[in-house]
Amino acid sequence: MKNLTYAEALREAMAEEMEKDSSVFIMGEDVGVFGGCFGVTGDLVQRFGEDRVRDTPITETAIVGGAVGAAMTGSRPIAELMFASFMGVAMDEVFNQAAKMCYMTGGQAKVPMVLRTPVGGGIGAAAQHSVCNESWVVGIPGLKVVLPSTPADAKGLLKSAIRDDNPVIFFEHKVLYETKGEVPEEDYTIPLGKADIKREGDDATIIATGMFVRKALEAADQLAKEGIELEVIDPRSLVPLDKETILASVDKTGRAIIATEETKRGSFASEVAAVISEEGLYSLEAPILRVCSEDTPVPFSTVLEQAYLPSTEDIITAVKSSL
Amino acid sequence: MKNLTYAEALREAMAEEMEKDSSVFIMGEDVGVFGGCFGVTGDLVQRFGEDRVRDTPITETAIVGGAVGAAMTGSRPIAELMFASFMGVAMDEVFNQAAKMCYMTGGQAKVPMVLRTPVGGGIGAAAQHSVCNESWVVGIPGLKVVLPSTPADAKGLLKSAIRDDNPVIFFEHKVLYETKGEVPEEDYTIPLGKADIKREGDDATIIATGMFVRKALEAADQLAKEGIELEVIDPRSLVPLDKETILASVDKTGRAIIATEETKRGSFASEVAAVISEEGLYSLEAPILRVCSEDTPVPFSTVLEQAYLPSTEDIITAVKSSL
Amino acid sequence: MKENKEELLEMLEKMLEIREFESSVQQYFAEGQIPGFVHLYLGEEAIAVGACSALKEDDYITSTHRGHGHLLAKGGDVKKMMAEIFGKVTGYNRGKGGSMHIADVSLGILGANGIVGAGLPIAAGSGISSQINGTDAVTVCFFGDGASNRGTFHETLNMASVWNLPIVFVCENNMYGISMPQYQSDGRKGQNIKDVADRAVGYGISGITIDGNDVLAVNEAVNEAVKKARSNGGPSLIECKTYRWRGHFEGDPTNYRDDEELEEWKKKDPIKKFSSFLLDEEIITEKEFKQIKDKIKEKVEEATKFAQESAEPSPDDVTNNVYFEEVE
Amino acid sequence: MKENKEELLEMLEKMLEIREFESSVQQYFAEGQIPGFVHLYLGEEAIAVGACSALKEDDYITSTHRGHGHLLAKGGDVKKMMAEIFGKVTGYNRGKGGSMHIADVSLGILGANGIVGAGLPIAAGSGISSQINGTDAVTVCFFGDGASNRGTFHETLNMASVWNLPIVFVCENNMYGISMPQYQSDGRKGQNIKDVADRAVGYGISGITIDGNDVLAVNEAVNEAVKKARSNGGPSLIECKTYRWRGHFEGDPTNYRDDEELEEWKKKDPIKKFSSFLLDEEIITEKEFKQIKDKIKEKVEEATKFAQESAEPSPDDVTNNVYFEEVE
Ligand SMILES: Cc1ncc(C[n+]2csc(CCOP(=O)(O)OP(=O)(O)O)c2C)c(N)n1
Ligand SMILES: Cc1ncc(C[n+]2csc(CCOP(=O)(O)OP(=O)(O)O)c2C)c(N)n1
Ligand SMILES: [Mg+2]
Ligand SMILES: [Mg+2]
Repeated sequence: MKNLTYAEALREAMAEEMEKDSSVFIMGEDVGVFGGCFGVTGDLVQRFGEDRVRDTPITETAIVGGAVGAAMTGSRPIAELMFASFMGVAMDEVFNQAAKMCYMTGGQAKVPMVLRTPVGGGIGAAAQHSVCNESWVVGIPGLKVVLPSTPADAKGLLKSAIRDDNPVIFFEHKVLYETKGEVPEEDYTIPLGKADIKREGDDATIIATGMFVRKALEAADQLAKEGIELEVIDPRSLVPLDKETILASVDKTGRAIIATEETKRGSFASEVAAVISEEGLYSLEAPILRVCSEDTPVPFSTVLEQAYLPSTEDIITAVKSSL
Repeated sequence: MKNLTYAEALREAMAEEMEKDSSVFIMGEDVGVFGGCFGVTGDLVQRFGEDRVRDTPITETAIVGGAVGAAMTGSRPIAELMFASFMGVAMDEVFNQAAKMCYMTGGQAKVPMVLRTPVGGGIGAAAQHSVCNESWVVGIPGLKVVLPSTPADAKGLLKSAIRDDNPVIFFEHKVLYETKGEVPEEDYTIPLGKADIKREGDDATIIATGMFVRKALEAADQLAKEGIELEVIDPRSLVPLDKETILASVDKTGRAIIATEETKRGSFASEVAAVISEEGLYSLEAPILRVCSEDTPVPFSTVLEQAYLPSTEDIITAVKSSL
Repeated sequence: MKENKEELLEMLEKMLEIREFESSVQQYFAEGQIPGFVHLYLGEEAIAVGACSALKEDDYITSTHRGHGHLLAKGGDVKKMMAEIFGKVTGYNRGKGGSMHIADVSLGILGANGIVGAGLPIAAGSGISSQINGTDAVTVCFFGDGASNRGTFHETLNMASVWNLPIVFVCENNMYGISMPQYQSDGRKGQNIKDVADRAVGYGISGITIDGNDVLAVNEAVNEAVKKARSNGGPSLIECKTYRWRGHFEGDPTNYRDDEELEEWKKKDPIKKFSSFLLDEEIITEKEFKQIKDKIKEKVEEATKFAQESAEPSPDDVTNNVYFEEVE
Repeated sequence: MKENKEELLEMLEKMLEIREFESSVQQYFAEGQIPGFVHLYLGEEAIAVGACSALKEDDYITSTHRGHGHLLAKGGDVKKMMAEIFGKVTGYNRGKGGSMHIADVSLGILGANGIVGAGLPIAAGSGISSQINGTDAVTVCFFGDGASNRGTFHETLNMASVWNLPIVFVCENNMYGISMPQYQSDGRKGQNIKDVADRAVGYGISGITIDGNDVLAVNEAVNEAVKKARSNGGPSLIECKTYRWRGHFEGDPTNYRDDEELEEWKKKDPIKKFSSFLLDEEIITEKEFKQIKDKIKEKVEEATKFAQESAEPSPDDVTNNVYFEEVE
């Protein structure tokens, strides 16, 4: 094991795949000499050259559409969107091109591309740079959607995403970039579609993603002191979703709380709630609760942003109300 | 009362508001002499001139962004996107500009714009012209979202939308355009945020939108013959959502089935399920079921498209399985 | 330029094939045998054929909603195309795509596209692949005058220029985007310039405007641009002036244009122009010409029959192909 | 051109105000008093001031992520701006927007914007409003060289041209979009043309390139374009060459450019240039100059103090203003 940051783990995943497969390349804004807005691509341009680590103009539509075309013709692009908040600029390319190409062509076209992009608030970046828009892509058939919460998951999932023959939206959380964790020395991948039980417990199930896995684990630590044992499930890949693991846990605990940073209405959290209420209703002993951000744009002031974001305390309150 | 098609009712709403308020104008592709791709704007250009019924180039980004700017500066634009499937092209303008402008500016900016656009399959228009993407906007704080199912609702809701001081995404269903219904003679509006109980019943609640209100009513007719009485609720405005009406009905019937044309995962139907499972769980006597389209892009062939779309029969099956 | 008879005849055949194909689609659509939307290429045949005749099999094209012509010109199979348009399981896309989404990835046909202007970034992508994978494949990117007003046009031409991508941008200026004139001095217009090719200046690439109804002119211009692209000379923009004979889609009342305008353009029929040339120059005889036409007619009839007689997809197929599966 | 002393002094004051304001923001950001991202306008003051001095109060501007200068030049209140940047409830946006979203709609300031290129379509909208509501308001739309590669640039200039909208597009070419050079003959570049103004050709509008560090040149050019727009002459594009003195955002290591380049540009300091002119021409005295500087310094210090001492928003405010409410 080695100790890496989430950002370093992501960089390692890209470097290893680029070394193995010459058709893998990176493109995005300031991914070259600048090293990426959050430093994720770092020195890759020095290692792999400007042809394979391509600085683009400010041109998200062409970046994502270009990745689709490159993926259809024998390359494996890793496109970076500097912020997930900018996905609207390239949404047609995500939705009508990347996601549908295989289906529309009756299975002819293969679109092995990864779209890496950071979500999340907590750094005062305000309304247009802080969104968690997982729900936009979770509902789009043809995409896979990933959001890792630890360096080890980040690396293993990104390698799987790069090797996958389908378009993968790979969300990263800004605040996690500098967090550290143990990462295996050897070559490994983590399959898309397999949830990870980050902590076992019998009293209630928390399904949490990204930053909120950390907050859920904090909540679990605190509740453990009161004798309440949370089971914390990190789906890791939102699509495909590991329903089995989630439903089995809810069946065991009888309680489901979904904690994500998204605004609540129309969220991935809503989807998980819908799945449980459809396929696991008889397991439930209490309402399914969503602990999510307020249904507002992300405010700038630190005070407001903290009021906007759910806290560990909010998770604890939700758990207690459901017991 | 007069008998109008859904398209005619929409046109009347626009004409009446344009007559009353000179700051209301229309822009979109082929909304002028062509009369709109589905004939909704019809003869409005002859009545109001090219300045107020503006044919645009193929330029969705500028249409929606232009509507935002016009709305911020004293106009009341009605922008038409020829198909809701094209919303990805203008998604940044919907998401980062229209929806957030009021909040980001601390309440200074008012954005009274309507974005009219048709959703839905059933006409063989295939993957890039048939989507129901309500879920994209339902989750965006700052937007209101409407989807009428009858000519009378269409007219009354569109008039409210035009008068509203906030951005309203006004979905229309293509297949409904030519359907007829009774529309009041006098000036009237229907408030956004008020569901309509389209049929009362005690045995199960169907929450249905757009085309699926018709299918739910068909299902109700058929089930009535077997003595099963459905309550059919049409939210009409998806945001704000009339939770009270929905929860009261579910409390009465103990059963909730949500029928929409969207692909199931991450849909508005999921959101309704989440709301019920959070706020109405103890009313439930059976799992919440979503009757939605298959989680695939919309296929072209008629056979496949029919397999993709849920049918009246699917609603009946769902109801029966929940009884 | 294509010089030898064989090549010239091939071009003529392709043009006739497109003409015949589209006329059949027109007919069967009117009869209700074809669902959805169809956008016909009648009157514009010289562009697809002139351009694709400059390409090798492993070159790429991206196409549009008005794509039948491009696909046939790049070598698309008439039967599989017709079957797809009829929504049959034997179609290129197993009936899942239809007219607006036909593709043959193995022939470098990266698909018709229902989103105006969406083919441009995809063309950037195949251009990038040529660089990443070190091949000499060139991409011809077809798009309309209307599409040239979309942001994708701008972003793609810019990207292609700064990265020197091997792409030939072929703008089919058929004077309208649905009801919107590309240019007119007074009144509604899609853009305030007469020639779309003027936009090339903004990207530092070459841009020319040619007669899109002259297959030899198109072929010559595209040929040169392809050569340049293949030898690392970067992208070019070629605007081909033409006219669509039919409405925007079948069913369009065309209340936005004059019949006279159409009649004027029909006089410039690209097939008549080319066949007259071939006959005048005695490269072919009237008899040969008739033989070719008959052969093509038969070919398209067979394709139609094939489409009509093919099976519908099975309803169970609806959930296949959402994700890619390697087929052995 | 501005001729009388009063107007010239106003411009000088505004430039100094921006310089002082930005220097303070730089300092307080470094000290950790300001959260989030800030993008400073240091070195580019002549553009905002030259352009906004050509406007009336009811004219509109749209701005960018690097917006402080534009807003101040259009008359934005120093206190409310600083308070907003500090995230205080007394700020323009009640602390909800921050540096990237400051607006004063009552002054026609349609907002800074965090999305590069997003201001352009909004400017089209205010241009449309002038036509719909029959006012003579003109919109100045500021954007960067990097933004000119986005689709919004293309779609907006095209729309503005075909509808003859009263807009002046002011491109601030400060040579970089973050780390990407706008142009260089070899290597990475945002675009393959030296002058962004060349793009005007593609829309059939006039485009000129001027010295963006010369406030009088900017004012003259924008003035003329505003006059034209106001008298129904349609939009223009004015490219102003300049340079940002600081990194892209505070904290940027600027590993993509040379110190010498910065030093060269610092010699072209727009304020030094303008003040030297005013001193040389004896329009102002050294003493007056110093008085102005002192006054501005005090003004900004007061604003900072106001910002620092203002209250934080209440956490309960988080859910307000999602929808518009008329305030009596
Ligand atoms: C993004 C987008 N906007 C609008 C449409 C609707 N639409 C389909 S074809 C068309 C006109 C296209 O004009 P042009 O590019 O000139 O091609 P042509 O039809 O003339 O061949 C329009 C507006 C679309 N499919 N996609
Ligand atoms: C659509 C979009 N893409 C990328 C970014 C990230 N970003 C912020 S500023 C910037 C550079 C802008 O360059 P330019 O337009 O030249 O303005 P400058 O910063 O030089 O003033 C980038 C890439 C963004 N905010 N929005
Ligand atoms: Mg056209
Ligand atoms: Mg710049």
